[in-house]
Amino acid sequence: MLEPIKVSLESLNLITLAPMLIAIVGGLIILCIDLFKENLDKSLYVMLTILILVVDFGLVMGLNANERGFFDVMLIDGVSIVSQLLIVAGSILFIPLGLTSKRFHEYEYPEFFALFLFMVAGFQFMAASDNLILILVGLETASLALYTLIAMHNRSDSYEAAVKYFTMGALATAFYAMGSAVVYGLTGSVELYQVAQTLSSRLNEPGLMIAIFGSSVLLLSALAFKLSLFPFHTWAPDVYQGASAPLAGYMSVVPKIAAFVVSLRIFGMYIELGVEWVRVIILIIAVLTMTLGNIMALVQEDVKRMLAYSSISHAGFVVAALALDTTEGNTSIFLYYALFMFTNLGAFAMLWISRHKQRRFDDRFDNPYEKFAGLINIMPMGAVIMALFMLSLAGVPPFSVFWGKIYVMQAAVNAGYVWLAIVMGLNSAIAAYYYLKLVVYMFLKEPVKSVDVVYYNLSKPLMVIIGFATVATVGAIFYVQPLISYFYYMISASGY
Amino acid sequence: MENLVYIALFAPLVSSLFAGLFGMSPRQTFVGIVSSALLFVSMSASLMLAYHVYQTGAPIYVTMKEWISMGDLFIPFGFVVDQVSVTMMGVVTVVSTVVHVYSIGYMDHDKSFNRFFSYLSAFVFSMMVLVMSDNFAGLFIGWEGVGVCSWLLIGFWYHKPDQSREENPSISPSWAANEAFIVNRIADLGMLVGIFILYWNVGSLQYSEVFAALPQLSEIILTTAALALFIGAMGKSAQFPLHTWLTDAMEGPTPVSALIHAATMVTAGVFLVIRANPLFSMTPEVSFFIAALGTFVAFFAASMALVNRDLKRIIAFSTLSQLGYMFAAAGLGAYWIALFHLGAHAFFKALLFLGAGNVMHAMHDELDIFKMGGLKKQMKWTYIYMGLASLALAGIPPLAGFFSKDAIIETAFNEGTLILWIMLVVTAGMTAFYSFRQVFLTFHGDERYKAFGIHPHEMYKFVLVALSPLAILAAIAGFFQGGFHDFVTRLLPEYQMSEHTHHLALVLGAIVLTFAVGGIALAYKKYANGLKRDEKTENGFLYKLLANQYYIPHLYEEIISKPYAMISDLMWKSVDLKIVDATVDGIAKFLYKSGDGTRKMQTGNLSNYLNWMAIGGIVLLVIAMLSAMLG
Amino acid sequence: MENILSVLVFFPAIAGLLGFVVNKESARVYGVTVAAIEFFLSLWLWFAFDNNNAGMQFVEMIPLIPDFGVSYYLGVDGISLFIVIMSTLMTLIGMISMNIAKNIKNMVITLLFLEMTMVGVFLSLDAIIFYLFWELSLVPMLYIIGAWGGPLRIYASIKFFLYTFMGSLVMLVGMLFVAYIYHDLTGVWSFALTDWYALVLPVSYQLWLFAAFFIGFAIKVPMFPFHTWLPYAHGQAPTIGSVILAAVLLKMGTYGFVRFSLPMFPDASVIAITPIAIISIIMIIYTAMVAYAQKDMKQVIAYSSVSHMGIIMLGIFAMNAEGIGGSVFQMLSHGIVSGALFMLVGVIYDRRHTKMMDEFGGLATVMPKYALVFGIMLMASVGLPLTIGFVGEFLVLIGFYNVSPIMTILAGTSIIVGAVYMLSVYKKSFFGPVTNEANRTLQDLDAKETISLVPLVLIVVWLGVHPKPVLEPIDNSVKAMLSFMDEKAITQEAKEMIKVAKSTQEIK
Amino acid sequence: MIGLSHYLVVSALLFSIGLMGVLRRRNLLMLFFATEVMLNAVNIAFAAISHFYNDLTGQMFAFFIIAIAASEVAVGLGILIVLYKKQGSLDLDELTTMKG
Repeated sequence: MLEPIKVSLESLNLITLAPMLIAIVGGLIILCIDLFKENLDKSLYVMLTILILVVDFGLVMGLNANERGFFDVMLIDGVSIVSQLLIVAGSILFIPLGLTSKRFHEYEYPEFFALFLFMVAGFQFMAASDNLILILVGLETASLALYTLIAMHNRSDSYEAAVKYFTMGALATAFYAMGSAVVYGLTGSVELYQVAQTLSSRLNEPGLMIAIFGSSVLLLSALAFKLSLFPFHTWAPDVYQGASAPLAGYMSVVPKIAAFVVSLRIFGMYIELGVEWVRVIILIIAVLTMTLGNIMALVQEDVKRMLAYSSISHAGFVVAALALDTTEGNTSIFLYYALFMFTNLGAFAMLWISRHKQRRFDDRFDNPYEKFAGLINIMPMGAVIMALFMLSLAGVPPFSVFWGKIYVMQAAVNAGYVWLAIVMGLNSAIAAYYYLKLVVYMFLKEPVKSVDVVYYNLSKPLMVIIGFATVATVGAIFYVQPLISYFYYMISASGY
Repeated sequence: MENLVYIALFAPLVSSLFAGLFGMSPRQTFVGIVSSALLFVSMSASLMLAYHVYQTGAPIYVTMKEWISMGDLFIPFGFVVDQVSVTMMGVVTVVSTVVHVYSIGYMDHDKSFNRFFSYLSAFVFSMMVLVMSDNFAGLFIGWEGVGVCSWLLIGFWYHKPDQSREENPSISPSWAANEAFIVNRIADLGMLVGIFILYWNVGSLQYSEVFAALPQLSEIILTTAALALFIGAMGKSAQFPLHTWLTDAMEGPTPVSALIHAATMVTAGVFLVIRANPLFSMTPEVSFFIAALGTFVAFFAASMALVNRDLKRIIAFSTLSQLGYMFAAAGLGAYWIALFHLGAHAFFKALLFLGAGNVMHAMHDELDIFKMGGLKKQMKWTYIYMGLASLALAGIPPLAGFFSKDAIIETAFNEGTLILWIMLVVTAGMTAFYSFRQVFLTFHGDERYKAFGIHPHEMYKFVLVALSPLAILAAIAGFFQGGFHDFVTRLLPEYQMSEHTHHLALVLGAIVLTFAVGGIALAYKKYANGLKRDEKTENGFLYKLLANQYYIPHLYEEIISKPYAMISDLMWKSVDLKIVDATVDGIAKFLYKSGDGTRKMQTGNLSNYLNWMAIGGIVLLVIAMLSAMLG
Repeated sequence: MENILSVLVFFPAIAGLLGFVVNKESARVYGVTVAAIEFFLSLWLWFAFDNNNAGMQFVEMIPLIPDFGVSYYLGVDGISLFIVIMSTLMTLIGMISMNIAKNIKNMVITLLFLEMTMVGVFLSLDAIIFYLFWELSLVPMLYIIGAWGGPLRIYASIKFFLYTFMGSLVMLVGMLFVAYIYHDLTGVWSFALTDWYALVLPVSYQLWLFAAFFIGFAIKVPMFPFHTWLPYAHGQAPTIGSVILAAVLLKMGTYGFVRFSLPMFPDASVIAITPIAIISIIMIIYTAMVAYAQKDMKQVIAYSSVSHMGIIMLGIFAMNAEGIGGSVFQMLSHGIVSGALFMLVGVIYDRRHTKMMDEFGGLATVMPKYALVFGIMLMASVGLPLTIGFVGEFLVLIGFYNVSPIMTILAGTSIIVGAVYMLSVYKKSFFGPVTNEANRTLQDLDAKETISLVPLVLIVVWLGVHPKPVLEPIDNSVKAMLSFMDEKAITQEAKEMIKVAKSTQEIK
Repeated sequence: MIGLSHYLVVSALLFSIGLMGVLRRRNLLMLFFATEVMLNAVNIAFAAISHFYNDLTGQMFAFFIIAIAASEVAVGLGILIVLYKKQGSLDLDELTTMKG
């Protein structure tokens, strides 16, 4: 005879759920509005979304660290707060890019915004839990939404991209599920903190290593897919190319932050437990990723594809920091992405404003290098700004990404991985080539044809976003200090 | 007195700058006059200083300002006027004043008249710095300064095109200039090294301190230092094997040859040895080497002069050989005699050159003495001057050359170095022969120039007048030997002939004289009445060997110039471009290629992507298995 | 005016920003004016500079990223003072002499930003700030070469950028490692040079770090065999680009050695003397020969720069005041002279649109003024006494003689081989008859060129005759540095090798 | 007696079969089924393990996976349908416009 389950609301500590709930509710509201009144203008939805996200942001700010809630599946520690802030901030930066001067199919549907909000909620769940189930749920919510958003761009390319992403995503999910199954089998729990305890006790049981390694490998494959690490990166270039420019930029930052939090929790745990093997594997993958990403980016003819590969190699960069498993290392992950976010979104936004309905330069690509040839003569400001973003990505001081880079390298050096720092350095040198290639095209070449309307798609809101990104990129040196100290505090507070 | 020093030193500089102002404007006679006047001022100042030093016997030290001071190195612009430097100053200013005046006449048709005076005075200034400086660095300033001026002046007619060695042994003025500069640079390196050695062992470059510190230095340091410095001297004084540039330097205008390549600059090497006599007298081996080399050069140069047909080159060779004499004397420790011969030689050699200049002027720059002859009718004064100078050069008493040269030869005997003595004596004979061969071929015999439609005419009066001081000095300088000896030996080490030599003095003198007269007689017999060319000898090996300067210029070209150019080209085309640069680009290309290779994994086909993913997972799993198995 | 240094650094940058507003036609005047003001500011710095103080002066320190030890930290001492002045001077002269038709406004703005980076590099005392300016300086130069350069300009500019960028990233790792050690020992993050000087590192660390910094600096200098970017850069760059590149950018490398490598790693530096001396000698002789083989006037001067940088490198590792001071002075003299020479090549290039020497000949007849100035610069470049070129070269050689006579003699051949290629250039292009008809009608230096060249001639003579005002501050700072290195050195041989001048005065 | 290991072996086999399917299949629809197979393999494992530990978490996880699988199929099929409309086939060898 089962007695009814009684749960007091206090013990649920719903405040920890509030941010995601806001996002989800917001999504639903948007849908409802659409039910009541047809074809409202996208600007309304954009603004609503921003409002909701701002509230979300505020709520996350309001959270205080190291709490658990909702049957202890929610984990609000420094990492989750920092990452949620970044996620929401990134989303806030992204969504106004919908307000282009030209109509774009997807932004006409309120579903787009609803899905977007659900996706944000999903990412937040990923970031705010150490329960393998909830992580999976969040991951799937986000991914499924994301697939749809990509597909909504309504070009044969975007369908192809969606399908590729979706299929591989499904496989990754399977890996993840299997991985967590093994973990569960090993420890009888899916709560990472309990997993950690049990594993630490069983670590030296004979014959268990295979299982431990196996679990780590399966989970690694799944997350490596999300983080687009070699050899699970193959989707990234195609998907970025297929997706609309802003969405590609978004994908190169926000989902990765969420995925990094998860990997931080999982592999951090493994390394903490002293499974050096995982660290080694991750380091190898990191080096391979950054190097291959770079040398493949070298030979691209399309700027967007090049940026896709470059963000692969950036991910490799950061994964290396993750493998260090020092507080500096973990801080650098978030610092890097915080700084990378502005520049990268800015760069993709620049592609976005030069988006044409039909391909005027190349039948395969939207943004071949030729398109930007001689931009300095056509659109000086645009050229300068794009050049700033490129230099920043190349790691030229004092632009934002440089600070991320040296912080990562410093972390590597401090952890005693000088060789890693040197590899990173050389990689940035290689990377400089393809970023420079664009600068060269924009500044040193003559326009290929009368490209009067490269900035076809420009509009006030986009200007604001790009301007903001520019300022953030150039003025990084002035806000790096607060970022570092805040991140460092939060992360060391949550024990990573 | 200080002011006199400054006047003597800077008057030429002022003159140079003044002339420089008009450097690019067309010929103005007053430029020449003004600079000659300034040179005259400098000369008078120098002579006054000479008198003062002669009176008091006390050297004058002037430190103008600090030049370089770094670490423990301290180099001032300091000048000393003592017996040696004042002698040099006298010689330099006298000759250069004459040459300046002479040039007004000689260069009157040249459109770069003003520029010429600017260079000439600049040279005099550098020469004054060279002789007056009281430290090695200052000496080096002058040393390089005269080098540059000689570069400018040899290459004065830079517009002349290059010719083959056959037409013109010194390819072109500009070529000769560069050769002179570069050869001198080689020697300067030696000199620098000498300076470095002294600095690091003494801690200063002031003559006084250096010479004071010499006794504490080890044998080896002294020897290397002396040797290094002498290498420097060899360059400037064109000693074998660095002698080729001097004859080529004859490409410059004749006054230049007279001033720079006869009277002053080329004697700088001798001056250095005399200056640094404390060092050289402490290093007998080096000194003897100097003496031997000097003697050899004296003979070697004279031999080349025997067959040469070029008026100026003959004189150049004789200069070379006389420098040899000076080094012989200096090397044997008779520094004051060397200095004496330096002075005397300056006078008569300058006179000789300027006379040759007159001839050139008359013959429209024709230099081949085979095309001259019988000029004494048209050019009486020039004939007298050159005859006088040649007599002096040949060492016929009572002319200057006799005393100075005789003293040197005597020294060689006195030192018991008989071989040197014999060679010097023979050389004396050869000297006499070639100088008079030249005189006779130029002024006596049939007037071969008519064949070339040349109408020679005597030089301007004022020029001839200007030459007179040199003539007088060349004639009478010898009588001051005694006084000069007393004067300079206050500073330079005393050198006296031994009793034994003293007794033989007359005999020795007689021997030398016989050779000299013999040489003249031979020359007279062969050339006095017309040129009788003798094919057999001229095609003889020896004749050819001498005529081609022992093929040394060709040799240098073959083993130095050409290989250097070739290697340089190789370095550039093969090493720099093909190896060093290619490696860099190679790395870049490799990266790019590997990019092209790896992008192939992006087939775009979904199932390949899935395979990659699965393979990745499986491989990781396998690695996991293995590593777990292995521990 | 305590923050004169910040003014010096940022005045050009701000002026550059405002420059966007200035109208095209007036851009050049604007540039000249700004550069002139900047130059006079730097002169003012010189007058305000205290010659007897061997330490850092006008120091400014503002923490930027305390948690990471990065701070905005400027200072000037005898070593950097004149390099700064030289940079501002050459920028000014370059601006005046510049004749570029194509969007001159961009050029002016670029130059102003470049000037900021150059001054910044020489003034910053914080490694990260130094690195910041060091890297930033590449960007404007990339643009200058790439936008106004010759046919191969893009290849040349990218090569220049990537090559230097690669090297400096390795250097960056070195810097981070030093910071790490510093943090390890003191528990504080700091990139301030003055803090780093205090570090006494074990020799093995010193060697590795020295190597890391070496790669960064050596590529910039450029030392053999990393020099191949230079001929391309010079060959393709417009005159103004070559002038700045040769005069200032190359000096960053040698300056880096003096500022970082020597005081931070004295023992490693002493160990490195022989290898570096060998490389330098290769640079001197080998590149001199390559220069002799060139057909293109500009390439000759480009290679000659490498050869002269060899002299500078040699002096830096002489480990005595004569050598190091000589090198610093030689940096200035090479800056002035090579800058002037590149301008002179520019002059003839503007007239004939070729730099091939066989196109010329007999120019001395047609353009006497030009020939005169060229001759003076030539003599300065081959190190004629009483020109600026001699002082440095003489000091360097005399300094290094104390280390190794043989190597000094080998290096001394530079006075010969240098004369060989320089004189052959002069003979080929200026002497002989005027063969090429196109040269008959060339007009001599015009007003603009004269105005820009005459000051350099004056400086060449002035500093050749009276280098004291420049040598004195250099001398003090170098002596102080040497005594500091000597105290800091841990190995015996280092202590023996580093020669403290007897006349060293304590840092106030 | 059938123990935990047997279940696990079965699930492993199923998983591999699914993986094979993913690798070999050329038709997208089939490919989805293959992924479903893999997920269900995992479900077996979870159910078995949760029974072994007799703790409900595993089964809960299994339920979630089922839900997720369902939604995946929903979304996936949606995308497939539009794709099919666009290019009239589900053969993934034709999805190769973006590469390199």
